[in-house]
Amino acid sequence: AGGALAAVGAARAAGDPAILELPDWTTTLGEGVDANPYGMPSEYEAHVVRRNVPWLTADPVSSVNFTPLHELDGIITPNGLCFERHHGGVAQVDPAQWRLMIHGLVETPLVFTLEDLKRFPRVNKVYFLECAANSGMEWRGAQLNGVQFTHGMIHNVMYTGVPLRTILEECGLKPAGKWMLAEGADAAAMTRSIPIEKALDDCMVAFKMNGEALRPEQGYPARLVVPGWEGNMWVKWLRRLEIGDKPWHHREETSKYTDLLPDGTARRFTWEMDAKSVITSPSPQAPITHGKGRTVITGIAWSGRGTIRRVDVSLDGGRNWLPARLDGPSFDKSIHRFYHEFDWDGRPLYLQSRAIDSTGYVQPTKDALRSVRGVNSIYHNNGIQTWYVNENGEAENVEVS
Amino acid sequence: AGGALAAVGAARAAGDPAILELPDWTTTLGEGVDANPYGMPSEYEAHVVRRNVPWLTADPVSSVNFTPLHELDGIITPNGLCFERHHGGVAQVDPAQWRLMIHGLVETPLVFTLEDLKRFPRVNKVYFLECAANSGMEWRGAQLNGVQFTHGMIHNVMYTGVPLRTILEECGLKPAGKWMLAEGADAAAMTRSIPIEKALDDCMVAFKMNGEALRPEQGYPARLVVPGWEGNMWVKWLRRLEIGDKPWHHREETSKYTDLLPDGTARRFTWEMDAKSVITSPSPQAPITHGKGRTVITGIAWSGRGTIRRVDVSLDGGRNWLPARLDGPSFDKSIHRFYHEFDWDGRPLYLQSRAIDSTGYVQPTKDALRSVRGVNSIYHNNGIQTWYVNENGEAENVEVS
Amino acid sequence: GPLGLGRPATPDEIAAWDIDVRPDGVGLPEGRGGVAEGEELYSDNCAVCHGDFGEAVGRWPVLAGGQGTLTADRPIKTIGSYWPYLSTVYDYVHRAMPFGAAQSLSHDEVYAITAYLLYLNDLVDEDFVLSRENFLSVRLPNEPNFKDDDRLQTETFVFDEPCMKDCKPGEPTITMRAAVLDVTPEGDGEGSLE
Amino acid sequence: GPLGLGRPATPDEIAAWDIDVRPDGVGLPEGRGGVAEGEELYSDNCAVCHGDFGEAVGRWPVLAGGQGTLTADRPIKTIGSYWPYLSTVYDYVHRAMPFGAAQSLSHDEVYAITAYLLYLNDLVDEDFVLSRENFLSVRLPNEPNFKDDDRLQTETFVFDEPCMKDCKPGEPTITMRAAVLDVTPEGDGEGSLE
Ligand code: HEC
Ligand code: HEC
Ligand SMILES: [Ca+2]
Ligand SMILES: [Ca+2]
Ligand SMILES: [Ca+2]
Ligand SMILES: [Ca+2]
Ligand SMILES: [Ca+2]
Ligand SMILES: [Ca+2]
Ligand SMILES: [Co+2]
Ligand SMILES: [Co+2]
Repeated sequence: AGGALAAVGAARAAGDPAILELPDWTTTLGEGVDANPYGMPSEYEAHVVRRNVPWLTADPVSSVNFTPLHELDGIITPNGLCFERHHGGVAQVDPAQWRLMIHGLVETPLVFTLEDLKRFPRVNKVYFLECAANSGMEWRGAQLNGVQFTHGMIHNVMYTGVPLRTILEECGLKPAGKWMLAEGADAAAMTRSIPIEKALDDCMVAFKMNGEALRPEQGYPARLVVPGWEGNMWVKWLRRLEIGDKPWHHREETSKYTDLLPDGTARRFTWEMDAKSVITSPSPQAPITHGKGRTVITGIAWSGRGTIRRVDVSLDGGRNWLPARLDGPSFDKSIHRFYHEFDWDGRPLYLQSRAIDSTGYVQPTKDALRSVRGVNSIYHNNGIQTWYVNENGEAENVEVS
Repeated sequence: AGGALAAVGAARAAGDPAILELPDWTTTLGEGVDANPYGMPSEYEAHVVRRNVPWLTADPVSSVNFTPLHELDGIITPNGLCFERHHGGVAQVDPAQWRLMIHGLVETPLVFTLEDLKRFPRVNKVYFLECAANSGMEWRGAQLNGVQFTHGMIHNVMYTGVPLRTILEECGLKPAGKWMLAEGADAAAMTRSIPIEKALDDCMVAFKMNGEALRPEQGYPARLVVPGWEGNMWVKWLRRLEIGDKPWHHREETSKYTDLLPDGTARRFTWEMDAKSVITSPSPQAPITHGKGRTVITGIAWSGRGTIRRVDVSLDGGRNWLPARLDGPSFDKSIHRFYHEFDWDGRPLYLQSRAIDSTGYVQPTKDALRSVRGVNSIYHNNGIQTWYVNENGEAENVEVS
Repeated sequence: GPLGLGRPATPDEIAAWDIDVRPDGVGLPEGRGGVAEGEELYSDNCAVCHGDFGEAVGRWPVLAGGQGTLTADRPIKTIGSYWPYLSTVYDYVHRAMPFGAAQSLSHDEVYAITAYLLYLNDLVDEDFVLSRENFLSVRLPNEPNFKDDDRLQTETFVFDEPCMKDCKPGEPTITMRAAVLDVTPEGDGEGSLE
Repeated sequence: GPLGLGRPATPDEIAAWDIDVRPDGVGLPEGRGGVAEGEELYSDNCAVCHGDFGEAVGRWPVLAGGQGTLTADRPIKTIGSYWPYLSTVYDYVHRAMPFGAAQSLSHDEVYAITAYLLYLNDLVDEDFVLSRENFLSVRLPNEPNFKDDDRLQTETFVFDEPCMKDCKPGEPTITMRAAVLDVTPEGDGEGSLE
């Protein structure tokens, strides 16, 4: 409207109505400091939400939604956008009724309240949590058209909690204790077996995420943190830890979270998340809208085995690669942010990224993975992703030769 | 109820009803993944909110609210809890209508859209933002009974944005350009003068905080980041940067944000935030409720001049000091988290903390500050805070001899 | 403990929460139940989702059948075709099923339903009765086909020096595209409830 | 620029946003207004908050008076008593006042109100007319009393080695307590709207 007006009459000022006409927010007062005791994003960001894929599961109560990676930057996932995965819905636990029991092969089985937990020494660590099924829909080829859906079962959070080792030492571990069963208080009573070495190495019982209390979707009031290992093991709404001499082979480590190979055998206890990366923008949900010229490619990379040493980017479907620019803190078993800036000539792009971690592990192609694992292992698909960007800047999930 | 029941009859199981009776959240399903596209804290955390002090200002539209530091841990402030300070309410800016103009002593005055801004190379940095008036109500002595109110005008966020230097270089700085005026698009059209050295050193134009878009209260869609310097300079809803040869001496750097001394003179351009620390728990809003025994003291420390080298804690009002344990990432001009764990014998505590930054600056006592500045300078009160904790664990804001 | 935190768990408290069952039978409670009782319980509590014969209703999980499909194009992974241990059935049905009424079944009921699930998978006869005593005598057929993680031993190509220039011949050609499938939920800015 | 981003600002665009005014007069627009017009405008647009004589209504800011109070126990900081530059008055009134209708006043109106604020502070006579031309002839009395930040030069005690043991004699004694004042908002878990 302003533009049309501005064209009328030679005496009118020349320029952009967004500058020439003062907007309401400059001339009239906004809301005061009592309006939003707990703040929320701008109404213009209403599209930045977790989304689910209804056809994936029988019921949203045992299902997953996805982090909108294409809208995020940096390495921290804000709490409201951390993807959700649960098997019996979100437990709404009353913190006053929360208890943690530790028993089994310990000197003294103990019960802790939340207040007890907060009397232990605390540590603060940033870790990614990736569902082992992340990218699981892509084994047979490009399927979901958006990085939120292909890669959005990951988040990266700064946790405050207690080293599990300290808590276990409070009970006194018996030498025969080689495994730990972690159990949730939710309607799935989620369980996973964890080797005692990992429990004593870097696991935590966390009660805060990004500074504030854990969110209900992430296990309020306390969850297990199992750095670098598949998200299902990070038991939420934690109620119990049993120390034993053998693994439990429970449903989530037999029926699920085992990786079926083409010969009919299956791998179990595939805990570590392999090095992986993906370009988050441009991507199908974040096309290039500015045409030719200066263009920013950005993405994330992570490894369950350490830090990210390098990320390479290809614009031509893997023919040629350039090291990307890593920016932001590099933490162990945390998401790393990478960028590649270039002048786009408007020709189609076949975008790929490839992570190399601190152990030297190089993110493989999807075909390389398929050559060993076939297409039915569901979990641990860390293959290189391709986005095709056409002349208009529209991006699509594809596979290329 | 469970407790009473459990007492009836000898055959009843012995123990805590919170364990012996299965809660609803274990036996029935919770909400599914489609219930909360943007997640919120647990209903049990409803008290963890920003709060304002109605008597402080004439109107909540030009006022401040405070971060609930006593409920937070780690170093990241979640976006919903970052304190608000604005002078004309929260501008609700339409990002499609947002423009950034850079003019004055530049080769080419330029206008950028938000999309243009996102085509520059980005960096990710964690910085604290402290209002220069933080603790300003405490100059004459202990006044507000809660760390949220005495110290809550601070937050610590990971920003994604563009180095200001890169943007200015796009316009071409003229050699005569020594100062920069930053101006907001809000109803206060907030302005501050910033020396060009700082603008070219580490300032950023940020568009994301903790991974997601800036919040409206923090300047959506873009704000200035002025690391280590007083929060008022971090102009929100940024619309304009003018390069000039002299400072502007605008209202927020003359009437406000100057520091009146006892002799009637006033300091101006007191930009840097001095090293400071405070114990966040225990504190008046976070008493010790567990009685004697193992106790965790935690707090935050920060400096506008670098990192925090050490924090000392005193339990006896400054007679004896012990170095606290620093934990979590140590970033330049960022909040640092410290802990002190000890066995409380139940006797009254006079808790203090003292920060020492990487320049060797030692946080002074309030009396030391008053000896130079008197009690009327409003801003830059970084004196050592005392919490008195009585035998019941209740804490109070006091001053001690 | 060294910090004096927490308090000892009482035996009754441990009993209340220590519900897990292991392949070697540790954790199995006293109890028994047969295929016939199991069929009744299953049809009342489970069939609505999992189907009368464990074949599943709609997209709920399939519990029976699928034997011999693990190398097929679309494997069907069930208790009979895939699960290595019967203890997992007992443990999981008790802790998580029926969906919406977790931990509501008695020990005898879980034994009976487990027996019936064996029957649906052609692993026992209709007069079979399962109990703590005979539990370890039942082995699931796919048990031998699980092996521990060997990714780093078998997929060693991930440690090769990566190629940086002219790594493939010719121009890239698209071999598959997600847009053709068209199974992606469409965002409308109104939340994820499409 | 080197990256080819953004586009040149037009002169009209710069004019539309370049509203700032400096102590040396740079940025002052053409215009004029006197105390008499200023009084009328002030009483219509400003007095409801700032009081008929700049003395303020309730807790809104005081704009006049306070001369000689800067060394008092409770200084009153106004344009007349504290502000160093008149340009700040012009700049701020135009950009931010009246509260709720920012940037609604014409140049002449801002000159007139600024003249009236000088008058309220006893700095000009009632027949004074302010304009771009005579603007720099008005100096505010407190201008000489501002100095640049000298904290690190004058407060050097902050670099002393901190005492760690037996730093003060005797037991701590409370000299002031916040609970006595009782001015802290009380949380009720229902948000901050108390
Ligand atoms: C209202 C629907 C519903 C009912 C009723 C129900 N289930 Fe389930 N069942 C599910 C869902 C959903 C899952 C998957 C849960 C998850 O995501 O972990 C499941 C999973 C299972 C599994 C694991 C399947 C696998 O492949 O890992 C078994 C075994 C099972 N159910 C048995 C039962 C039994 C026995 C009953 C009755 C006592 C029962 N279910 C009742 C919905 C139901
Ligand atoms: C509805 C109330 C209201 C009205 C009407 C109003 N003001 Fe204000 N004025 C305020 C508030 C509130 C502030 C402080 C704003 C802030 O927090 O930055 C203020 C600040 C000021 C200041 C700066 C005071 C200082 O000490 O820094 C001046 C000068 C001023 N107003 C002048 C005016 C003039 C001139 C008008 C009329 C053209 C006017 N005001 C109308 C509320 C009002
Ligand atoms: Ca057990
Ligand atoms: Ca029946
Ligand atoms: Ca469609
Ligand atoms: Ca100007
Ligand atoms: Ca009138
Ligand atoms: Ca009171
Ligand atoms: Co795995
Ligand atoms: Co200052």
